[in-house]
Amino acid sequence: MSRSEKGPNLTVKLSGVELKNPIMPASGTFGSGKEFEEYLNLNRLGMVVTKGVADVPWKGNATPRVAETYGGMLNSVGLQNPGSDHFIREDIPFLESYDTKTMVNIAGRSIEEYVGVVTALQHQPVDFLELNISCPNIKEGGVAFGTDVDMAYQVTKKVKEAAKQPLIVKLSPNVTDIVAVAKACEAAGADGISLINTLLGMKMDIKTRSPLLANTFGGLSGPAIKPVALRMVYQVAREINIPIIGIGGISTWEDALEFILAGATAVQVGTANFRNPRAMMEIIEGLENYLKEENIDGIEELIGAGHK
Amino acid sequence: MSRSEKGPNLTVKLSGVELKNPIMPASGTFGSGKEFEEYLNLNRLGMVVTKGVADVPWKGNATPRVAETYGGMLNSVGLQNPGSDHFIREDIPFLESYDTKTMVNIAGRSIEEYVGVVTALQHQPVDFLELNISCPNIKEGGVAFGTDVDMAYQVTKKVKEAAKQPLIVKLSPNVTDIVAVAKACEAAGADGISLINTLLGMKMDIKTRSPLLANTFGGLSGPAIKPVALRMVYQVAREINIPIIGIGGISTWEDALEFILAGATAVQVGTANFRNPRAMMEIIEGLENYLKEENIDGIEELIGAGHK
Amino acid sequence: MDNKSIEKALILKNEALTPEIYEMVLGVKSTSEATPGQFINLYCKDGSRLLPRPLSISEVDQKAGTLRLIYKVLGSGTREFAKLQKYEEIDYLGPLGKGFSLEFADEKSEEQEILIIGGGVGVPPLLELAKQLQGKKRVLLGFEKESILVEDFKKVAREVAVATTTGDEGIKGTVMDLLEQGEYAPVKIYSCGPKGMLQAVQAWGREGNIPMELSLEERMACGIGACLVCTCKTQEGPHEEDWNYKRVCKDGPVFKGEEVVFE
Amino acid sequence: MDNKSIEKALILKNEALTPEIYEMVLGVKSTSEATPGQFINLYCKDGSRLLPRPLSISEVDQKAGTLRLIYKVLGSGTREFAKLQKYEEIDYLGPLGKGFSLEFADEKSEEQEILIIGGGVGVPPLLELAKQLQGKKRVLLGFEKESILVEDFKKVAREVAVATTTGDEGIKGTVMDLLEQGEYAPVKIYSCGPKGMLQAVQAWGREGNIPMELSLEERMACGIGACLVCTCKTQEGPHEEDWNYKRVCKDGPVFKGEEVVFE
Ligand SMILES: Cc1cc2nc3c(=O)[nH]c(=O)nc-3n(C[C@H](O)[C@H](O)[C@H](O)COP(=O)(O)OP(=O)(O)OC[C@H]3O[C@@H](n4cnc5c(N)ncnc54)[C@H](O)[C@@H]3O)c2cc1C
Ligand SMILES: Cc1cc2nc3c(=O)[nH]c(=O)nc-3n(C[C@H](O)[C@H](O)[C@H](O)COP(=O)(O)OP(=O)(O)OC[C@H]3O[C@@H](n4cnc5c(N)ncnc54)[C@H](O)[C@@H]3O)c2cc1C
Ligand SMILES: Cc1cc2nc3c(=O)[nH]c(=O)nc-3n(C[C@H](O)[C@H](O)[C@H](O)COP(=O)(O)O)c2cc1C
Ligand SMILES: Cc1cc2nc3c(=O)[nH]c(=O)nc-3n(C[C@H](O)[C@H](O)[C@H](O)COP(=O)(O)O)c2cc1C
Ligand code: FES
Ligand code: FES
Repeated sequence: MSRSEKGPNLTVKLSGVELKNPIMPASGTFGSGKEFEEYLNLNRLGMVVTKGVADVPWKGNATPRVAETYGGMLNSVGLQNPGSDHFIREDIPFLESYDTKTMVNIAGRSIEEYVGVVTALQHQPVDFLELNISCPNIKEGGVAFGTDVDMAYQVTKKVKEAAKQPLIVKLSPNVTDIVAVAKACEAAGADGISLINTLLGMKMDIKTRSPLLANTFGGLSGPAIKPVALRMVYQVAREINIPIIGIGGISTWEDALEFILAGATAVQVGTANFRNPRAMMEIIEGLENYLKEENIDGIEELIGAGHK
Repeated sequence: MSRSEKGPNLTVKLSGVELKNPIMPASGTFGSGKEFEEYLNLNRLGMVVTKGVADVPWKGNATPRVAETYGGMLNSVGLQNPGSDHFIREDIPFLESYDTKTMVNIAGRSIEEYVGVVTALQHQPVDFLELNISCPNIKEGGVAFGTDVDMAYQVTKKVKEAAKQPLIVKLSPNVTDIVAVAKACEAAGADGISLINTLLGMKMDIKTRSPLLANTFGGLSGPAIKPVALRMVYQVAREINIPIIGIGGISTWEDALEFILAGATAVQVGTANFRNPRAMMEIIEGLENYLKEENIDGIEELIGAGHK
Repeated sequence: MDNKSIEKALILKNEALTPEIYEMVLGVKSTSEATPGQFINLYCKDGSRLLPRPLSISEVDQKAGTLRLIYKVLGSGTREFAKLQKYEEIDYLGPLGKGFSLEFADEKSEEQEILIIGGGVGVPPLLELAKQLQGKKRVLLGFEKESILVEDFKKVAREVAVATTTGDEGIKGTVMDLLEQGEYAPVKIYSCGPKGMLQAVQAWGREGNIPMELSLEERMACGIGACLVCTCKTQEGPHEEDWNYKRVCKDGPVFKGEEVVFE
Repeated sequence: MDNKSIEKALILKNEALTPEIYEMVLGVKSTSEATPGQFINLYCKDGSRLLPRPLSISEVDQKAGTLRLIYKVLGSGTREFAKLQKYEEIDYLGPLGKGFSLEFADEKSEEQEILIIGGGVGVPPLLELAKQLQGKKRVLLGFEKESILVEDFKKVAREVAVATTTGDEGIKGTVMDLLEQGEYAPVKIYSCGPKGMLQAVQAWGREGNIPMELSLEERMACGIGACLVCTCKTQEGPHEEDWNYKRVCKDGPVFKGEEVVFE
């Protein structure tokens, strides 16, 4: 059967693993998928990416944890999660009931904590690990690893040694030189890079004349940040040889296509899920139509095609 | 006459100079004011900030130089300007015809070029200099100075030596540690800091499958970036003792107030001028009403009042 | 089922009740799932405002296929809603969340006293509750200056008492003043309103060991339980450390009064 | 004067001429300043789209106080415009820019031949020009498939010839084919259309040493000359290095054909 008979081919290969399509949720915006079961068929997604999982339960920050901004939003959840034991007990069986790849987002405050989670997941039916060294909402660790080239190298190396699954490192955009951080992770053995986590931002409540978020600062996400995310994907794609997962403000299939043209092998959809729980379905269908109309055999042809 | 009889008091003191109010245009969005004469009374502004001026004429980048993004825009003008001689001949006499303070934005590719412009302006009727070490749209110099602590220190120090007017240094947000850069400028003798210039971004044209801007990358401005700008003003305000001019996405009086609460002594309005040429008038009137309704004697009371 | 999605509602009414509070009636695809205390996510048309606005369902008319919302104009989104015209369409998602339980009503007699206590824009969701509940319903409503929905409550409750901070309507004071002044011995308390009020109600109810259901409010993003921004603290065990976060949007907005920890 | 500002226009008509091209008639405060070749900035209602959309004034009706726009649905903003209903209001700024000069017409006789050459959505601004110009006006219009405004031009011009790429209307080809096929000896050429077309027209006109006015298009932000994003290259002297950037929004959109440098 030729490709054209099969319909538009959205499959992509990410670090050796074939995905049905390049569309997946961004960590922390989709839980482990349970809450979206009513809205979309998880089997249609390229992958499910879970919320951040730490070695022990984290309670996260005080509320308010969210503020709307122009074309975006701030969150300061602070990686609230019930810990890896609970995750393995509750979420993995749920995800196993679907025919979809899974990527577990790993949270930690120290190399030991990251390694702890990864070790706990060694023999679990998980396809990818996504190392979050970029959460702006926790004081220790997290973003500190993602904004320092040496620390990014160290943590990636150590975690990679413990990891049984391909390791994607998720980077912070709050840096002067994103290419340097990405190269350090590649050198340390990362199997892929995801770009970007949230930009650090804040909002003042003019009624109370104080910061609106209990945590003062929060992570900016949504369409507002798309141009920054796209630029970083484009810059990094020129300099590394491992695949990139593009993230940041993707809400439509056109947005997803922009990231793919800039060099992303796959993309994650975050904030858009809050505005429309079916957003990812519409993106997948939009890309299918695009390939059909433009007579393109497979979406892989377009990865990085926008470089000049 | 008491303050309350005079009506709401919007005056602020910036590096020893009293401004009628804290509202001024952001460099590069207002020319030297000529194009806005039909739309607003330049005498009502706290100050006029000119477009970037270099020592010799710069032709800027190829078109397209602009792309709209969600809640923002990208520009890659590249500091097109007719040079300091032309500026002194044409723009200064125009600005002198108004009863308003003036700040000249200084562009350069090397310390020598910056010093050249500042020297040429030494005996001109100019109230402030704004050193732009943060333009993302030129290859040499510019943003390189703004993203390196040592270079920021060096250029500020050298330019300050040549400057006869108070020197405000305008910083780039594309850095890991904005506080470190601001502190370096303060240590080098800056009289104030303006925050922020544009975030580096890009857009793909999915029709042509290539970057939309001729220059590939551009500077992101507009409401989309406000949370990042506000966060940087808040962070820097805690750490330096010279005044801050807040910039980034300010479109309404509420936006301006957020920056003032975060610690800005004055604010600049950029992209909003493109959507509404009278935006600054509306912001000034909005702040006046606010002071009246809240029974606040003077706006200076609110500077930094949002810190907790 | 994986086909729930954003639906289009037809605005059948959108009028000011007071200068700040509006009533909106929506013709919707289906009302069959809506229970008292649930909310819907209403979407702004202006794309610069990304997040849906959660608004409680104040009344459900199964026959007409309509939902009634009562909302206060607070910020940019509700300001946009207030400008919408009759017969315009608007996107919504829902009903969402866990509403009030009516259970005890089935078990107990009509003569059991039930207290329904509402404050401000916490009053609307209590109306559908009051309609569906059995029992001797006494309703205490507190407002800043102008009351809303008092006549509607009178149709379905034994007693409706009003307090306003300004004294413009009812007694001058708060619902707590009404509560102290009346001689109530309820078998259950239902309440929705500002945090301070809920906290006071909780204290009062605790003293009398009365079962309570409190409807909370928190800033939300997804509204469906996925993002964890809307948490509230709950006591999960006897020790102080046994607290946990629950999601107001999914585990609530209605919680057992015993478990809510106010901060 | 410092009180020019964004005005509200009343949409009196907004209808499709072809599946992609719409006609909008705006009732405006004042039409007295509008000259052929100028444009207005039209604002999107959805705040996620910040920048105004520049659209040429296709016709001015001084008596009715209306401006006629003809626009193609291209992206998100024009898609929003196409959905607007009659009697809705829309914000605009203008008229803006420097239009066509009618000067020579005052000096020369009615029998001088003038060529007006338009392509695609570059055709609309030429209509008001054709109405106001004196002279023996010949109009050459090129389209992809479907023509627009041909009947309107016929009312005011001596001759109207059409070319379409598909051959669906007029000759199959471009305006350049019309130009080569006809035996024109114009004293002046006015043109507006895609860059490639303008460039070809310029070459043709240069050969015959014919004065030209070309209306350019460039992506804009402010539309009033302040931001310098909309530059075009112009030749300012005899040497190749003597080029400069001018602002399409303020120094144009209409430029002398001699000075424009296409890249
Ligand atoms: C479960 C639930 C039910 C509610 N029911 C009602 C109701 O029936 N009637 C009513 O008038 N109000 C109700 N509210 C409050 C209502 O959601 C807010 O007043 C509204 O979202 C404000 O939106 P805005 O755009 O006008 O304000 P803005 O300040 O412009 O909103 C900015 C963001 O903050 C959020 N936000 C602001 N204030 C609040 C608030 N007090 N609570 C939650 N989110 C807020 C908005 O949703 C939006 O995401 C309810 C809230 C919740 C959580
Ligand atoms: C002086 C002038 C006069 C014009 N007159 C007409 C006219 O009479 N009829 C007509 O159909 N079109 C005209 N155009 C083109 C029209 O402005 C664009 O088609 C329109 O802005 C596209 O907006 P959009 O939101 O649909 O596209 P989007 O691609 O969503 O717009 C995104 C941004 O790019 C800009 N943009 C996109 N395409 C163009 C373009 N081709 N030219 C300029 N800006 C663009 C938009 O203004 C906006 O800022 C004119 C352009 C200029 C500069
Ligand atoms: C509410 C919320 C929670 C998030 N939690 C996580 C997380 O646990 N781990 C992580 O790596 N990123 C987290 N992120 C970041 C997103 O995965 C994503 O990188 C970011 O939101 C940008 O994408 P978007 O603009 O599509 O939302 C979170 C984002 C949001 C909005
Ligand atoms: C078209 C354009 C041109 C600009 N030119 C300059 C410039 O010459 N010098 C400078 O320091 N900043 C320049 N900027 C940056 C602005 O002054 C301002 O820092 C930035 O746009 C953020 O503010 P805003 O969001 O209010 O626009 C320019 C911005 C734009 C949009
Ligand atoms: S709003 Fe997302 S979990 Fe409640
Ligand atoms: S669009 Fe700003 S100068 Fe032309």
